[in-house]
Amino acid sequence: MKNRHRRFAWIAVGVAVLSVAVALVLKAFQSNLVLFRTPTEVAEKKVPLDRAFRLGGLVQAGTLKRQPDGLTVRFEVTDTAKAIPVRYTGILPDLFKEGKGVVVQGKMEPGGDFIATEVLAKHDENYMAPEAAEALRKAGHPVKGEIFAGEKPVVTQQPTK
Amino acid sequence: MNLYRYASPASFYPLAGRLWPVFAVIAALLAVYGLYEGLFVAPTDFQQGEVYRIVFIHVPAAWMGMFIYLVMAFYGVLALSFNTRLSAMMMRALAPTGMLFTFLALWTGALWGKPTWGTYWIWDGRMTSTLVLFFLYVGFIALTESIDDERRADRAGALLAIVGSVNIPIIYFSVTWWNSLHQGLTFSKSGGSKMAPDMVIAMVAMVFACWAYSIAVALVRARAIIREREPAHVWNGEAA
Amino acid sequence: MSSVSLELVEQSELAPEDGFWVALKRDLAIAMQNKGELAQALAFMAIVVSLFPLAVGPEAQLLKRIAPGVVWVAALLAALLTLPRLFASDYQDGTLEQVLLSPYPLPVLCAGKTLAHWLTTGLPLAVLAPLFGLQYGLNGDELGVLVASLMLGTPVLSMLGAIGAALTLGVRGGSILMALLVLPLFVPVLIFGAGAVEQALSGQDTTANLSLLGAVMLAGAVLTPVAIAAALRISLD
Amino acid sequence: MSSVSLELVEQSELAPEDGFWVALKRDLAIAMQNKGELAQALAFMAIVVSLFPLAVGPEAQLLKRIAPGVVWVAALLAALLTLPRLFASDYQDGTLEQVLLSPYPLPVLCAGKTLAHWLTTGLPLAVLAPLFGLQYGLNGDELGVLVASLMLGTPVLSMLGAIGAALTLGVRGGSILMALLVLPLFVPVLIFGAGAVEQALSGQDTTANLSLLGAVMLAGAVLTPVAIAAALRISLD
Amino acid sequence: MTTAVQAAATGPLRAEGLQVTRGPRQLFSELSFGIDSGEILVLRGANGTGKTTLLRVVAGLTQPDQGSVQWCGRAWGAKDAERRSVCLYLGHAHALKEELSALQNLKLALALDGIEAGTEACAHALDACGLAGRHAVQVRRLSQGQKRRVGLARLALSEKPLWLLDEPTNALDAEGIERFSALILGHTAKGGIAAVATHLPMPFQSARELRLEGSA
Amino acid sequence: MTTAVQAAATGPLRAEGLQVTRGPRQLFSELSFGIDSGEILVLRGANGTGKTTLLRVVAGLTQPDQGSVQWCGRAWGAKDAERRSVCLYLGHAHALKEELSALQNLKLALALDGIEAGTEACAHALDACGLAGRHAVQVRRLSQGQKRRVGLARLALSEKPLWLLDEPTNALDAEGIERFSALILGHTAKGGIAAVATHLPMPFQSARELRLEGSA
Ligand code: HEM
Ligand SMILES: Nc1ncnc2c1ncn2[C@@H]1O[C@H](COP(=O)(O)OP(=O)(O)OP(=O)(O)O)[C@@H](O)[C@H]1O
Ligand SMILES: Nc1ncnc2c1ncn2[C@@H]1O[C@H](COP(=O)(O)OP(=O)(O)OP(=O)(O)O)[C@@H](O)[C@H]1O
Ligand SMILES: [Mg+2]
Ligand SMILES: [Mg+2]
Repeated sequence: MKNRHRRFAWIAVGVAVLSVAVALVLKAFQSNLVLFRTPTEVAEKKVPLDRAFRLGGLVQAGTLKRQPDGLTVRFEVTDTAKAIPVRYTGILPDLFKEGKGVVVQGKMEPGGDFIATEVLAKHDENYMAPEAAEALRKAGHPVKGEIFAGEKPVVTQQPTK
Repeated sequence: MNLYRYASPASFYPLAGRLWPVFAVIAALLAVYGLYEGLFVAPTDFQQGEVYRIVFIHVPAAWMGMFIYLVMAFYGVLALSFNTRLSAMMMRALAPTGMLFTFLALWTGALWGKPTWGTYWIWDGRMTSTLVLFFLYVGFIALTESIDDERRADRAGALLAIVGSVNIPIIYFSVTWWNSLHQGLTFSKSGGSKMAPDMVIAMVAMVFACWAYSIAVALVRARAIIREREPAHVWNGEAA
Repeated sequence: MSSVSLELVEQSELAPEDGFWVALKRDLAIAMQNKGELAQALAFMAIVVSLFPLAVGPEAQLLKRIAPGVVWVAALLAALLTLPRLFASDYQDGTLEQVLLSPYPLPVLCAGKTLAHWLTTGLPLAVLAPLFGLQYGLNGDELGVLVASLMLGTPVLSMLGAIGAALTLGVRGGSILMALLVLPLFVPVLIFGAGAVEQALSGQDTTANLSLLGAVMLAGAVLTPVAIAAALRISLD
Repeated sequence: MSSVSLELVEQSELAPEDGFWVALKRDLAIAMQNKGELAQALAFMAIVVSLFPLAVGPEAQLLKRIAPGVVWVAALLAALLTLPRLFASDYQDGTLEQVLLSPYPLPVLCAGKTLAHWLTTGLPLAVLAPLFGLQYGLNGDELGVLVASLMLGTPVLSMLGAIGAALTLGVRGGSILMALLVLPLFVPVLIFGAGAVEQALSGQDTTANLSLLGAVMLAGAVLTPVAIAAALRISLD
Repeated sequence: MTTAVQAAATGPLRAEGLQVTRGPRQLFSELSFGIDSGEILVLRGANGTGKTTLLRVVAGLTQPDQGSVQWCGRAWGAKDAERRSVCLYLGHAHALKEELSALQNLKLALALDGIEAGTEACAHALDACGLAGRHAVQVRRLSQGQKRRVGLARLALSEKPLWLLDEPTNALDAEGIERFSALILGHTAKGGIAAVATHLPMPFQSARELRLEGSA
Repeated sequence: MTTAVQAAATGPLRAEGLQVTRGPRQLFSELSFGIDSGEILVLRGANGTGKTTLLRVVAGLTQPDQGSVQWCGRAWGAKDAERRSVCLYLGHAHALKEELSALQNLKLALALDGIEAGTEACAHALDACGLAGRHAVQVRRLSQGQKRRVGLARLALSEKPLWLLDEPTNALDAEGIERFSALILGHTAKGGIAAVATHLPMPFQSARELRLEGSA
């Protein structure tokens, strides 16, 4: 009997410890465990501005500009709340488009520009024929856009004509 | 019919001998159909264009890589708790196939990543945990091959499979837990499929092709293992 | 001498938890016998940490940048190097059989042994980590996070490593096979641990990584002893 | 069966050099028995090399910058981890005594054993190093220099390591003590080896470092067998 | 494959229908025996017939293919706590830490068995087993027979009722064998049980023998 | 500390004035003996008197404080090549690779001794030593006595004139001891020499005994 009580006590301790572990995991997922940072975080200076990091968001529609040298591009990365101007020299991935997801790696310049050393396109989980996408759009159901951790889904903004 | 009968290598051996060609044929037919559907019939994707067609190999391979590990862990539990010989043999018969599929997922993923994302590799949650899965397969095979007492090898492998299976939910949920470069879930329980139906057909065909292939290969390997370990059963089985 | 009772168990006064202390004291006593043992894990870490500036070059910024990674990889390798001694010598001289036949529950004994391993390897590393960090130019807070991450993370290395060490007992090439089995499992610890330090370096909030480490450690403390015990039983059969 | 001669030595037909092949074949046979052994050193290296990007972060430039250091440190650790098996198992099962009592000269036997160790660890690493280098973005020429430096340097690791392994036989915590003894000796190899690759990365001439490595290797090949033999005799007395 | 003497199937320790296969070889099958309180069972048989294996099966270190080992009527499971507080197994390996002294080793071994033995008692037992003046020497330095004698000292202080001894008199000199004899007779006199695997003549008459006869 | 029987100081093997100290303890001093061609010397003495140590001194594995070992009149140096081609030492450890088979082990051991023995000859020797049908089994799986028997097979194929055997019949069954007896008598019949340390009765009459009497 005594032994059974003791075993029960130990199992209780084990379960208690495991639940603390679960609580810690939940707590961790509420904080910033991220592959990339959002423009809002950058704007609020929650990001180390003196060293390289990754910035993720959507390419702000209408901001993509090629420089005269033909290789350097400028665009803004936005999470619909804040936007950060980015400069990049190099070849862009095929999926890089205005209004689409992007992850850029690089450093903030003192001037406030983000100098990217690498640009990665981030696409979403929708797969359909182009005609279907067009039809959806025409029907007024824009294709759902990017989802960033810890945030509500962001709806892709329509390119302003 | 008593199903337990087939839990013994002696009766499993002939059964597997009859079943594997069936699965092999199913796998071949589905693969031909799935690839035809996927490569020629399914429409181009609105954002990725033609490269998206890697999905028809990548996703089935990734799923199989994860699923086979879970199946191995399941067989491992059986082997450890009920000391069943056959489940241990199945566990070991599955491992090389699982490793192959995981490798395929990594490889096709990397190939796919270059044109779409702009990089072959990046250490994000899903890719890292998939790589860990691959190393777990390597470790499983290395461990079971290094121990020459079959019984001990089986049991040690079973334990490793069970311990390693914590990695599977991490792979699966990594895209929702962390923000990652890898896309989110296209096929989820809540949201249904976010893929056009004519693409889904090809995908489903490929998934089942991979299933059938895995089963066929596992059966063949299990037979080889039985032949090696319990030659007496082979003879009895063939005679029966 | 009292007479031998054939119905020992019913009257047994052994508290199962005591096995923990017995195993812990036993392994510590053995470790103390070899006074160098504590120093060795430390010295190994010191050497690896000093090798990197040699191999990579002495650029201060670069060094600070790779410091978390180097210290953590070094801690991980120190654990790897010391893990074989957790069970291997017991296995060879036959004392492991005696451990399996002890009236104390095997998982409890395994927990004690694992703690002893951590006390003689992980703990000294964590305590003296600031010395290594200073070499790479880390400062106050950063060093604090380094120590905290090692304190939370190295026990996990001991616990997961013990499973690998137990599984590979008596297998030829065992130590490297163990490394192969165990390194993939160490990856999350490494990522969280080094991640926390890196966040500290760039002045960010480190709680996420540290609480993940803590969660893994607590879960490990509850679950791994059973796995270690199972692995030992398998290896000795 | 011929009659036993008491004056065996005078008539002995044994060529001392044959001992080299006897020891080499013996250790290779033992290694082959465990099919995984070759693969294991490689897999270990692969894992360590993959760990670093995890711990340091994924910046391509940074990775390329630390690539020589990481690959070389990984090679060094792979050597360290495999060295214990060079003599330890022979010591425990009593075959090392038989090696000492073999009519072949001990240094010759030691040379054979050391070569066997290199063939099963260093050589495969050097041959497959390009795969690791690619992960870090090294290109053609740089990979060539990496392979060359490993080809010249890893034998030295085996030779110096063998001395340490022999000296620490039967000492508790031997593997980590060995690491301590041997790591300082490895430092020059590491510096020359990683240095050569680094020079290649920055487009400089690598002959200086590579020829230093070659010199160390040749000197080692001549001198270390005697030292290893002496160390073994000391450990067995 | 069969047992020459089927020992009486009574007594607190009973093995029933044991079968063990090693590789292609069946070492024994349908092996049943019992040992009474106060009795010694001597296992005999040519090299490789399975004496060591049988002892390990009883101790629970090896799983038999079939059959069970029972204690006072209850079958022992693989991880049975009772089995572990009943069995004392001394195998070919000495189960000593080479770098510790005989005294330290003895204390650690007893602690693991759940016995709190003072330094006094341990030292006394070592003296009685012919290790006077060698308590503090590292076991590594002891001779083969002296190592065995540390095991004897452990037997002397043990409280476990079932001793499983694998060739315990190997490497012992005449005096050591006498000492062993006294220990085991004392144990059985108190109602203890012992199973001893050996090739050598044993220094006590009272024992029953179980002869394993292996297939070639 | 003294030797009861000072063996005749003649013959090809002669030890002169050997003294060995271990820790605070002098195991023996002024120990001199010789062994003739075709002779067996049995070393006896209580546990810990120095039998193993003496064999190792002769083999050159341990350095004596004083004294020398001579072969056909020449004193052997520590690394003497002649010593190594003369002495065959079998100690407590089996000197077998656990993960290799008996056959592989035998071949490797012989190769190290500089003897080229074909698979045929090795297999035959193993059969003769009672390991028929076990050639290919990993040594790890063999029983204690079977491991010893692999050592016997090595003796059978050895060409070295001086055998130094430490408790060679431990763990052997009756048939194994007979086999050993045949081997050693065959060896001495051809003019070989053997020194055997043991506590057990030896299966041959012809031997001279050297009794070591340690200080307590
Ligand atoms: C080396 C890089 C990659 C790795 C290791 C990888 C790994 C995986 C894994 C393990 C899964 C299965 C997870 C699950 O259960 O859903 C998966 C699913 C998937 N992957 Fe990848 N992947 C990689 C690259 C890519 C790329 C570049 C793309 C597309 C551009 C991609 C698209 C997909 C899709 C569409 C799925 C199915 C999603 C779903 O489950 O709904 N992957 N990947
Ligand atoms: N894989 C295998 N293949 C063939 N035989 C095996 C295998 N594994 C173990 N064996 C045999 O199992 C037996 C184990 O016997 P065990 O050690 O119990 O013998 P024993 O009676 O204690 O002998 P000894 O008197 O020599 O100590 C040996 O005969 C061994 O050869
Ligand atoms: N440091 C030391 N201090 C005290 N005694 C020591 C020390 N080192 C060795 N000895 C003693 O040296 C002796 C070694 O004896 P050896 O092994 O040669 O004995 P043996 O005659 O072979 O005995 P056995 O019959 O038990 O095999 C032992 O008595 C041992 O206690
Ligand atoms: Mg036995
Ligand atoms: Mg002795």
